Amino acid sequence: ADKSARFEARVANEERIEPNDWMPAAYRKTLTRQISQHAHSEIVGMLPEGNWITRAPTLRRKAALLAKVQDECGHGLYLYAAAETLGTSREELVDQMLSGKAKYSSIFNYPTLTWADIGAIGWLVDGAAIMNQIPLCRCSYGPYARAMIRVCKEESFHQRQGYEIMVTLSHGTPEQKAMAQSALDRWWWQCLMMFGPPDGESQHSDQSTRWKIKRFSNDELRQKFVDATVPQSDYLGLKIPDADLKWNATTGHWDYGAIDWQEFQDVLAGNGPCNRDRLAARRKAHDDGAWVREAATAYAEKQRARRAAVAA
Amino acid sequence: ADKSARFEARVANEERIEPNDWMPAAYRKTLTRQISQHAHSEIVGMLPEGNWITRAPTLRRKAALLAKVQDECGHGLYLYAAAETLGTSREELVDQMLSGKAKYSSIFNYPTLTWADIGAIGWLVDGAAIMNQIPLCRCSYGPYARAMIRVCKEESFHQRQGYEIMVTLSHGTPEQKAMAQSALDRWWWQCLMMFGPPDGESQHSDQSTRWKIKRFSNDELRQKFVDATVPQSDYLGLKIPDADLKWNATTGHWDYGAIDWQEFQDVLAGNGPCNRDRLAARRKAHDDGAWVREAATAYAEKQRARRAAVAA
Amino acid sequence: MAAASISVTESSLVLYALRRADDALILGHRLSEWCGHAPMMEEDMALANMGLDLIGQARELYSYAAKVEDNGNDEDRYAYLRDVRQYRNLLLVEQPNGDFARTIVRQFFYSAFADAYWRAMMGSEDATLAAIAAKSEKESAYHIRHSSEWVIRLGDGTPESHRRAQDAVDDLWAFTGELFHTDDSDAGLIADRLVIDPESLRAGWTDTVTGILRTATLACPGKSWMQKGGRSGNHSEHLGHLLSELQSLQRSFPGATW
Amino acid sequence: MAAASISVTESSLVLYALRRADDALILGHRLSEWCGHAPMMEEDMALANMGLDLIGQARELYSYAAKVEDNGNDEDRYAYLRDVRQYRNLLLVEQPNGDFARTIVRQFFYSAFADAYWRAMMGSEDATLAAIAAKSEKESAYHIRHSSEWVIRLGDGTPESHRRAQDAVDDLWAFTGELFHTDDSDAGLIADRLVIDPESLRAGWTDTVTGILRTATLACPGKSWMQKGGRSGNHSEHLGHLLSELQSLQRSFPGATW
Repeated sequence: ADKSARFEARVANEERIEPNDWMPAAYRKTLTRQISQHAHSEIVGMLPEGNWITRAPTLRRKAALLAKVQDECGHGLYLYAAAETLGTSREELVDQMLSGKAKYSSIFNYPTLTWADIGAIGWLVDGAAIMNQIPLCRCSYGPYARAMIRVCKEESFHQRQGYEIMVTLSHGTPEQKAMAQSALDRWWWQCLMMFGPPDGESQHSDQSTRWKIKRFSNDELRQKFVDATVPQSDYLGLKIPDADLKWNATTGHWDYGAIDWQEFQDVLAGNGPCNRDRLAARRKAHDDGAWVREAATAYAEKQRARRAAVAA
Repeated sequence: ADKSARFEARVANEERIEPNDWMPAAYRKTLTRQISQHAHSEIVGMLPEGNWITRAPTLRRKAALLAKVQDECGHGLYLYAAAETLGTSREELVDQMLSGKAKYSSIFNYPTLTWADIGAIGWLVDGAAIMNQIPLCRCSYGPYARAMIRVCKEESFHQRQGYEIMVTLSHGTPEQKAMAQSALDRWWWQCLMMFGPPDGESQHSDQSTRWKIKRFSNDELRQKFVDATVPQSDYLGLKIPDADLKWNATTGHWDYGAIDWQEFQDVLAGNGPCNRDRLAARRKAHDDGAWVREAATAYAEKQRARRAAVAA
Repeated sequence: MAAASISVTESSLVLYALRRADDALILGHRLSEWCGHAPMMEEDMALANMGLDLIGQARELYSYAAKVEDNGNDEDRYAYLRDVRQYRNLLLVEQPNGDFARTIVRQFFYSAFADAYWRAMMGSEDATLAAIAAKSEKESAYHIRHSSEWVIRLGDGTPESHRRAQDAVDDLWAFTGELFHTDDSDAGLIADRLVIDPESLRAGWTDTVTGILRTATLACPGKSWMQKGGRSGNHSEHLGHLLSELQSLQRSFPGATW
Repeated sequence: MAAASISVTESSLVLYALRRADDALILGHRLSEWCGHAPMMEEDMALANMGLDLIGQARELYSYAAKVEDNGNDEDRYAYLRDVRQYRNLLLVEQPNGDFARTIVRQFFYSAFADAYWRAMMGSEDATLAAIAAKSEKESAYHIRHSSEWVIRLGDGTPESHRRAQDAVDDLWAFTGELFHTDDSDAGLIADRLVIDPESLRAGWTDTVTGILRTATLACPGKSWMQKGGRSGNHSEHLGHLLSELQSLQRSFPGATW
């Protein structure tokens, strides 16, 4: 109880909790779930964009996209490392994802149909992710906060790249502009859902807020995203697919239409267009790679034995 | 000895030998080797052309190519059936091919690089095959002779189709014409080699000729092919890649340059551009299909057992 | 003529013909990918046969669409010069071949529909569609027979073949709902009796499928979430790769004749 | 500008730069195919890293070729608007990824050459090539180290990994002779000391390769038949499929800017 009070006081005082510090079991569990889910999202998130690496339309775009997807893998790696500081191994966490027990962001259960989707993902998905993640740079758990600082830096670079693709397309041929509009149409509502259920229906928010894991409500962040994105969309000359979208002079915000939360629940339940494909692709990579990981382990053990023999 | 004399007399008299007739062991062995090799060639020959089915440039061409490759599979099937009448099972023959023990025509160890190669294969490879096969329609072994009649009929249809592709390309854009010329350049000499080593260096010819399996020498057939093909090439406006090619008014034939028999030997020894790929593709199909064949067998056995149980 | 995509004026009838043509072409293309790689030579023959039938159906339907659209398009322009968002096929038929079980189950689900569909469409008041249906019905009767026999063999074969067949059924089931989907564009055609209402085929399809699956000792997934989107160009990621292969020559040699 | 192929005036120097650029692009593209599908996340990173280095090298070499050719071409026109017969890369680099062992052995054979090659090319009398070499040499040093380590791990790992690694060595060996091939077009450049004679690297390459294979307990195939043809556009059937994917957008949207 003493420990608990001290922990709460430190958190309230904006101190960072570090791996060896005492922490409540629920805090450890919440963070392990959140960080690993975030890591899974980075790894699964490689797939929709990876789908266009081999077809990127210029060498500059090809290199940038490959580098971006590589960055996502890197994010995954250091998020797993951050999660491991809480006592669960990466292997175990990955198994939870492969078995379908652990979730990843539902946004990656939508397909990338055209090159414009790569632009839209950078612009909108990364944009929404950054909105969610910037507050996490001040998360009470030190390793997560530090990982987020690095992630956010790279994500904003990706976001600018994605937006630049959209600029090029929307100033391009009529076909390219139509491609860009179609991508915005298909990704817009899904991005609004990335901020999670409306305030009040969110399960973990209260405690997470007290623990300084969460600093803004889902709806606050969603509004920030809409406000930031509408002028960008105007600049592109693209139309956000929401008839109810309008400027509210009273609140100083953009009002937006009703979100189809049924779709959100459906995709979460495994029924998105790509849930099966995504898990199948990750499982295949894992299964096909088993012999390689075994070989690496076997070799490392042989080397250890050889060194031991020399030392003896 | 009596049987042997009667067999030789029947053959000399142009009678057909049928599966249940007595025949010398060497005759059986020679025919089994030749027919199965021919069957293997049809099956492996599906691969270079199959390589373009998914990329055929019009739906009409796509359908024609798919039908053609299917015909080749059909040829393979009834050639295996003809070989089986000599006492070796298709399974055993196929295993000999997959293990590399039995040969197939070396021509299929060259790659199909462009769509024009599909035209060139039909025109030249099928053309050469027909030259080789028409005399086999009168082969002393009945099942082989009858199979050849059907094969030749379909092959000449394929040959005309291939030539028509070449006509279209050589009357097309400069790029298409260049594509057609390149295909002719790459396939010409290989087709001349399809008739086998020069007379005198051919191993099995004498006995095969006596047994009415072979009716023309390699060089005779090769000359027929050259004589038939030169005017076709002229019509296409393409240049046969042989500086020594010229009309010989004395013989009434086209003289052609020296064939690089070293290349022939190299490819036969397994060093053609595609030997490894071809065998690997056939082995993969065989291995990947093992569980399907096992399932079919298991199901057939269950059905037999069920019928037996009902009957009992 | 360039290698850029064409534009299509999708009247209800044109759209209807293109949707069915795209089904047939994409499934035919998938089957043709097996050619030379099938588990036995008899299946090289059979899969090619079905592929040829389907490509033939596609050609007739495209030609009819071209005639109705009357805008200078033809079978090859539809097939080779529309991009992924202009393709209108069912999600089911664009799913990758996978192993032989998956190819067979995909064919079975599609053919169980197509066979009844073409039979019903023989009564269309559109003479061309009725004629295409009469020809296609004969072909699809073979497709459903061949694929059913294999579903039974695989389901009731070995433990491995059973597992593979059941996986295929489970994975592809979600794409079968789209077979019965209609939209506003279809409604007028149905009212005019130019085309049938696919809903009328649902009970028969379900009977066929549950019957064969039962014989095959395979579990039928029952009511569950159904994917859709192909009819309006919202495809899976698989179709784009298929098209980059299918269209590569026409896209690389603008204006050439083949 | 259409989506048709460009024509290239292949002076010796342009051809030389294109050949090396094509090597780097095609191998980089192959490596990029792994992204998201590697046996472990660390290898997703490493293969992407090498792919990025190679694509970077390709871009510099293409840009140099464009400058020398001075004919309105640029890196993207070379990469996206030449057909399979215009590509000049080694057969080795276009071979499919296969399993991880095959990808690693392909990388090892190539990098064992490239590392020594770029080091030697730093002495080129062509300032641009020397500068590209200086940058590339640093990258290839990592490639040879990384791929060697894996060859050893796989060869001396488990019986399965040993078998897979040996298969890869045996199958890819025939493509290593082309690394040292030169033709008339190269001869003048070698005489002018603009480029090195690859023959001078053969002994070193053989030492590196036999040494690593020995450590990896893998058998070195020794003298045998060597394939060639890539340098003059006579490729395997694999390259065409790769290009139909790589070039699909540029071919489908003639004249667009991306």
